[in-house]
Amino acid sequence: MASDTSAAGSIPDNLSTQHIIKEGDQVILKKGKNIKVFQIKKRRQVWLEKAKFTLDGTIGHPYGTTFEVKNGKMIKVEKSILPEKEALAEGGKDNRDLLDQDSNQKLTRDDIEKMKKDGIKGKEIIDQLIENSSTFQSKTVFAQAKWIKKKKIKHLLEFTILKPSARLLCEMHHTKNPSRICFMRVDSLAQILSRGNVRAHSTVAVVDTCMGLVVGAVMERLGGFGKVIHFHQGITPVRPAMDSFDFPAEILNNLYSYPLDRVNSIESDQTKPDISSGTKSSNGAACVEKSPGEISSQSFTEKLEDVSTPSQETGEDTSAQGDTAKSVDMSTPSQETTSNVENTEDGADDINSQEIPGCSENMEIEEEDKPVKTDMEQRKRKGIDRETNRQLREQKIQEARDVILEKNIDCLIVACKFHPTPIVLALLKYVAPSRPIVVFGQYKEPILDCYEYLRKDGGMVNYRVSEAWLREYQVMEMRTHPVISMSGGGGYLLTATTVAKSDTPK
Amino acid sequence: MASDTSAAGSIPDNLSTQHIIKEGDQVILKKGKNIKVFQIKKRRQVWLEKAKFTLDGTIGHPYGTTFEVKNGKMIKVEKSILPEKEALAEGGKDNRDLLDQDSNQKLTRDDIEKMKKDGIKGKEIIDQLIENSSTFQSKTVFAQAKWIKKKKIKHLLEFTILKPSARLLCEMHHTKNPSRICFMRVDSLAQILSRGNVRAHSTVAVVDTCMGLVVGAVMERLGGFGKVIHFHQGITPVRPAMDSFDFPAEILNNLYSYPLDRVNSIESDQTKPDISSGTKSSNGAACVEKSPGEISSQSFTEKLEDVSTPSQETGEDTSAQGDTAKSVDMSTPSQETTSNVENTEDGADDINSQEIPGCSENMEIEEEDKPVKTDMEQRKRKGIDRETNRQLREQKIQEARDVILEKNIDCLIVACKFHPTPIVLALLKYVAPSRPIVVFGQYKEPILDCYEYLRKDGGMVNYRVSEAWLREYQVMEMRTHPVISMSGGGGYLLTATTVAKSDTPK
Amino acid sequence: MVCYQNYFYLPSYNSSIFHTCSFILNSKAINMSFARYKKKIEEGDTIILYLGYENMHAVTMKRGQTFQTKYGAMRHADVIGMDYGSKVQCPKGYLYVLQPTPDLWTQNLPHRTQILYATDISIVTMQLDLKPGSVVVESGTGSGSLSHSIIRTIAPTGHLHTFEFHQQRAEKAREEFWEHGLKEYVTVAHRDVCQDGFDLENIADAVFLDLPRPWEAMSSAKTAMKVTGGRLCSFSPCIEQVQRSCEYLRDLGFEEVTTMECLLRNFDVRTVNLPIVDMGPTGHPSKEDTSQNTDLKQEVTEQTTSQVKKLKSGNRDSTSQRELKNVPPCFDLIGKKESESFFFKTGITPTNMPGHTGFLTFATLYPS
Amino acid sequence: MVCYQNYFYLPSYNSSIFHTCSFILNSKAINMSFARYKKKIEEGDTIILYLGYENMHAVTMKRGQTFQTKYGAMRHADVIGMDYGSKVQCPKGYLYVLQPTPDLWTQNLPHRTQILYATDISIVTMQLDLKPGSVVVESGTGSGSLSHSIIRTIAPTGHLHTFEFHQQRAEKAREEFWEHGLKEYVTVAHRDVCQDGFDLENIADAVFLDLPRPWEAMSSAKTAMKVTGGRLCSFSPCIEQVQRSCEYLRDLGFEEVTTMECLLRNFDVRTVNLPIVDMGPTGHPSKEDTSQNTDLKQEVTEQTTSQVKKLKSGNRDSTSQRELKNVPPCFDLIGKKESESFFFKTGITPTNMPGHTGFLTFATLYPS
Repeated sequence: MASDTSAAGSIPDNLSTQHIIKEGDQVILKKGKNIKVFQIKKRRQVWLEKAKFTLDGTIGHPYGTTFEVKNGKMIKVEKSILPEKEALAEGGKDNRDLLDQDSNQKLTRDDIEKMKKDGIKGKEIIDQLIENSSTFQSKTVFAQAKWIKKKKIKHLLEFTILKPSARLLCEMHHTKNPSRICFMRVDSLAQILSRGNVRAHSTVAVVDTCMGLVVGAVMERLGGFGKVIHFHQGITPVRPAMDSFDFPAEILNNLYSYPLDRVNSIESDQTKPDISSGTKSSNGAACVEKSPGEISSQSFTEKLEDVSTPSQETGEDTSAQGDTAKSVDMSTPSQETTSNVENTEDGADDINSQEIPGCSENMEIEEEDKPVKTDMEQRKRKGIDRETNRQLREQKIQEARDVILEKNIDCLIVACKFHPTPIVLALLKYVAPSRPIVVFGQYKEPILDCYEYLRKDGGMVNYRVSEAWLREYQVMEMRTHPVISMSGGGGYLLTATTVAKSDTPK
Repeated sequence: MASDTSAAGSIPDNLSTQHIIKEGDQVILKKGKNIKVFQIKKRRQVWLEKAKFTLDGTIGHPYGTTFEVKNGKMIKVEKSILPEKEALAEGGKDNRDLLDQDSNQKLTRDDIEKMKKDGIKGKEIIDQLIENSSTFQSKTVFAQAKWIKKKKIKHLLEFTILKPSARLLCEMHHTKNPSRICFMRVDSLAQILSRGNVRAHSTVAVVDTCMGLVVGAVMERLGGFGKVIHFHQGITPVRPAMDSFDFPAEILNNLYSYPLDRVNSIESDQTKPDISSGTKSSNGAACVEKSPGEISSQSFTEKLEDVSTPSQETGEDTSAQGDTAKSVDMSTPSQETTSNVENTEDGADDINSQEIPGCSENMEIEEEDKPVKTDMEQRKRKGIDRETNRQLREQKIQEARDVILEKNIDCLIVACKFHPTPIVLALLKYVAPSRPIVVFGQYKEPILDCYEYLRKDGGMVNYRVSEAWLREYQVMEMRTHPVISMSGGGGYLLTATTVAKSDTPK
Repeated sequence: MVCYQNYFYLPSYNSSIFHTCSFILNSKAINMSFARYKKKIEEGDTIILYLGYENMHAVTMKRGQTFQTKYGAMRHADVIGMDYGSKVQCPKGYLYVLQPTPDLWTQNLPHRTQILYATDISIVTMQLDLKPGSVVVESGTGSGSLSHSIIRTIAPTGHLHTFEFHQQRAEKAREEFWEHGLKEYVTVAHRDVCQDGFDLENIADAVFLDLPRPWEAMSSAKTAMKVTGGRLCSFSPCIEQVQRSCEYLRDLGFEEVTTMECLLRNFDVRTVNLPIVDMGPTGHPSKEDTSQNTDLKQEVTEQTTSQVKKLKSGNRDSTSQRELKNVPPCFDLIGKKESESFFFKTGITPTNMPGHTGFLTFATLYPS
Repeated sequence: MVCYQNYFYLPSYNSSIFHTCSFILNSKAINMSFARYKKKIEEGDTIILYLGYENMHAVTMKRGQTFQTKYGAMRHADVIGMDYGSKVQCPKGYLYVLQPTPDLWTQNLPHRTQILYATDISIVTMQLDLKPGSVVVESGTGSGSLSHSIIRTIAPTGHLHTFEFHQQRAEKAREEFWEHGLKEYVTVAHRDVCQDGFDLENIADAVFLDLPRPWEAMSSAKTAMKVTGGRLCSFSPCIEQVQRSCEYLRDLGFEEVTTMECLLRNFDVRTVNLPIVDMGPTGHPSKEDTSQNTDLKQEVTEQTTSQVKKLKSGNRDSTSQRELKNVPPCFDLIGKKESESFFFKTGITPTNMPGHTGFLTFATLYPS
């Protein structure tokens, strides 16, 4: 067949280098809903799903390959064509004769652990489990399938290696540490990008305290065309989620950073000395005093500055949001807290981080030896002294400032843990007319407040305040239904379109 | 088979008198989602779905019978066993060859109207429509079925006559005038009753400005056992929705009424003269001044008092809620209102009331000649002078007061257009310990406020603030999916359980 | 497998298995804590110990017994005689003793099967038009979660006929109804209604089906319904059951066949302290600023630099006092803004909530 | 019926039907208002007239033409040369001229079929991992709603191959892409892919199917996908299509087959004035009142009697001034309570909203 455009790719771009797993790559290990980023590093042990193994075996294989852990190594899995279809034993009719007992399974937990240590494959373990189950044969066919699926998830250590993407990274962080990304669900991120009309050749301003996830997603959509200005908290931007995207240098070159605490002085000309750190930490201290939940992220930033050890994935962080929210509402602590919701959240987070004990360890590994790609990394090289660092930073800030002062920003995205209203009001004037702005928030009230102030401020049309509702379905023969557990909320969005403010009519 | 209990009804209670449609009954006419209450009155014309007809033909038939309008009369429809299955013509494969045209139907609107006036049955009209459609044969089978269904709904004047119930009346009011029942969706009413543990032998206090719908639903659940105290606005209770239930006198005897403007003086002993009307109307006036949307309901009450013509079903009322909500938020009226949501509501209401032009007329008919059942009706009899009326009312109020002062209310339900917090705080002390309270509201914020004050006040446990989400499905072969249009909100609920407040431990 | 087709009506059972049962029942006093509200806790009452939100226990009172809570031991004897709703001091905290309602029971009952929860129960009760006097047929009984609510609503003049194909469960349910003082409102049968039908004719106002193959019971359900008609509900977790059920119901002449789902989202009411970012000192604004509303921005940021130190020592009251003077002049209706924080109340939505319980299919049988 | 299997690539078509087409196209200037942001409106640009929320029109600028709005006539010539985002005064009101985005186009495009709306489009774009450089295959083109968004995201280095079995629609879509300056990013084919396949091999990163029988195109879709794998999405309004699609996808070796639905609930932000009821004068409280918090009640009600008359004349400002003094002493964070009203901001949920658009089924093809 014919194709007349250059980009249509009629050349079957077979396994070009970018599709092959290489040492140094940031990769995603995916097992069902469990997603985790690692850097490929030879002979380095990683911990995941209670197993310890190296990733060496994945090198040279294409992305999208599935591996099984065997004897601490990653072995490629040869897939059968029908992975979901199982040969099921003849099942019972219903469960009327099943009696509740604890001893339906003859294999003990120790037996299973021993098999795993002996390097027995997951498939064989499951066969053993079936053989040793006294109730399996009398289960219905569907119950059998469900049972096998459950056991597979539990005992089969199979991981698919994928290239990081906005979708996968958002899902990962939303599962593992939602409070760090303001509980931004993947459909909210999708809407931010679409309603913000993020596309190549745009200049996008992003206020992001979501670990740089939104910055990364925007850069993915720009594909190296256009500019991103990251308005960040603190002296230097911290965006581990963006780092996981593994962007090449040519894409990173489009990224500018501007500190939030210098927004009010964008218009003033002088290149100030870096006194803002003083302001910043007093602000931080006030934060800490009033909301203990902020401590972790604050101390995290400071740690980065002083110790240069970005071990940001500590378990305590996951409950930060919960603590913030709880701060005031403790009037009757003993008997009644109605804290179920928040507690559930925290509980879930804790379980997650406990289940994967290698979490912080691995992230550390991953960060430490990353090739010199991000400006954050560059600063860490020991040879560069602090003053050079500061000057370099200042120069970059001035570059960002020049872009901002063109007042031709194509899209403003605010997705941060701060109250959005003052931020939006401060940055709006740098956005060109007839452009979208998008404000994301975990709570509804600040979004309503922002809407009210923008309406008063004028200069925009086509406002919309919305909340999305995302539902997944299990689609299986005779078992099709919405998934039993769903997310209660993915955040709130305000979008609007700028117009020329003082334009003379006609 | 055997049954050992008296109530198990092994006597097949065939068509006992209560199952037969009689003159004077309040009945529901149901055509799909269109539900309307009428009183059966011989030779009285009713207007519905653009048709004018008498209900005489329904008398003597059992409830649940379906009738078709023919020549202005109700004729019983003999149902086929398979009402939903249609013999469909051979259909086309898909719509690739259909061109968009206006002239696919050869019959004009006038032709159809003429056929209807000539008394031609709906079934025949639809056959004519099929014959005169140039595209019907090339539609797919499913498109044909959909088309026929649409035409049936439009042209077949078939109504099923049903006994009023809380479910049907709530659905009716929620469709026709949701603002009058605080946008209470049927699932919210269901939850109010369940979470309030409303059951026989209970004493239930209901603050209801929802036309008495909640009072009626509670009385249905008490079934004549127990007591209901209706805390109402104004001097006398107005509850047309409750009147539609057509309760027999023995059930109405359990209903007590107490004016909200005397709640603060429940504990004080004296039987005051009825000066509260002064206070009330000044309160009313303030309301009117501040929110134009309140005018209609206020004037409605006054009309009742002065003119005794309860024509409360006027079209204008349906937009009352919308107006209230819009009152302040008009800063930039010309270009931007974001009023789509509210406008849609109003629009929908308007369409509804326009579609059924007989709406107010019929309700008037219905109210005017109702047999002497409710105290409201009794007062209207011309022979009774105002002073007797007042004394009678006062005596009833004192009876209600006696019930309240027992401080043994089993359930408090607040479902009204007022801010719930002061009301709940004022009435809580009359509720026995270990009893549920239920606060319903159209808006979330007052419910949160009420929760906060109750938490401060103490004396309760097991709080829950919730919102429900109701979704209907279309289940048809190859066309199963959630219904395309859904309700965006059914209201918010706060529930809690009272405990003994100053109980000495152990 | 053999299916027991016998009926075991409570007053007349005498098979050996029920001797055991009777023995258990006799060892406990029959109480009325479920049937009506009462003031005081009596021996034999099943009560709800409320320790906290979703931290409750259903306990049947028996002198001499002790219940262990996270606040320490609670002797039944100490509680018997107390008013319902009382606060009970335990060694390490306090709890409340509540009278059970069907809702509380549903939250605390021993699970023998998947159960229907409160939201679905409320919809079923409403959509089946249940009220005192209704005669209801239910299958299966399961753990009795819905049954308790049905009985609550149809008592004292209605009756529930409930069917369960699992013998243990039928017996256990019967025992519970007895213990809860509900025996006169309910008949429990151990029976496979799909195979053997309900064997009831023209007595039911409403039928509820929670079966894996509900269509197998629908014809018999129709027979059980009153000649004056009635309502039917079928609860199914998956859409395939719904599809087939709707088809069967229509074929059987049921009308108004509708399927719905209801999910409850709980809000955790919290005060949130959202930090207001420090955007630094204002420089000399170089150009015209067309925005009319820079008041707010300036207000916020200027306060920041001057008041940071005060804030550290200030307690809530002095802060909010000062706040009243410095508040932006606009008529603000959401929360409270201080120099560095926006305080507001919000209803936090749960990270995870039940996304599906089941589809509820309702249908009306009109008199033929 | 005959299905045209020819491809009509824009640069090379020469059948008679496309002469008409070319004629139309040539009569209009080709503009870039869709491809990139620009400052000024030029002749030939398609622009969005914004009259109010959900009251917009897409109009292609042509000197000499006039567009009628509810605010009166607007001459195109007056608008050409203006900046995008400008306010335009019409005889009876004003409007804004906006540059189109795919989102705005979706809201204002001429419907030739059911279309995908913004929320689903955003999910599809994200879940298919689209970005500049992606090669996408789409069927059917329909009204081009999704197509515009796909092109927006994959430009300037990607390409969309879109297929439509309805000839008129294929031509119209092609014409629109041309007019919108997007021709280099898209190839429109009139073709029944269910019958004849895509005839593409190993070029696509992503495939989107919106077909009544999507499974008929799935095998060919797999062939079209790159050997390095990719993502597929199938949009289906009903569950039966989803059930069959999932089965086919799994049989074809697709993995991570997931189905989801996303609904957007818009909030109408309003200030609500909820009346506070008058509960009458307080009598002599007879007994001990154990509540610690009667302040509020008394405050509210006592204000009522004394201040009713003042309120009638008081405007907002004087009211809120007084309010600051009489406000209950507690630290209130929701709205503002006056003697007779509780004012607060709320997001009103719509009475009716879209309850279903379609199910989105996604699947991954991993390299084999």
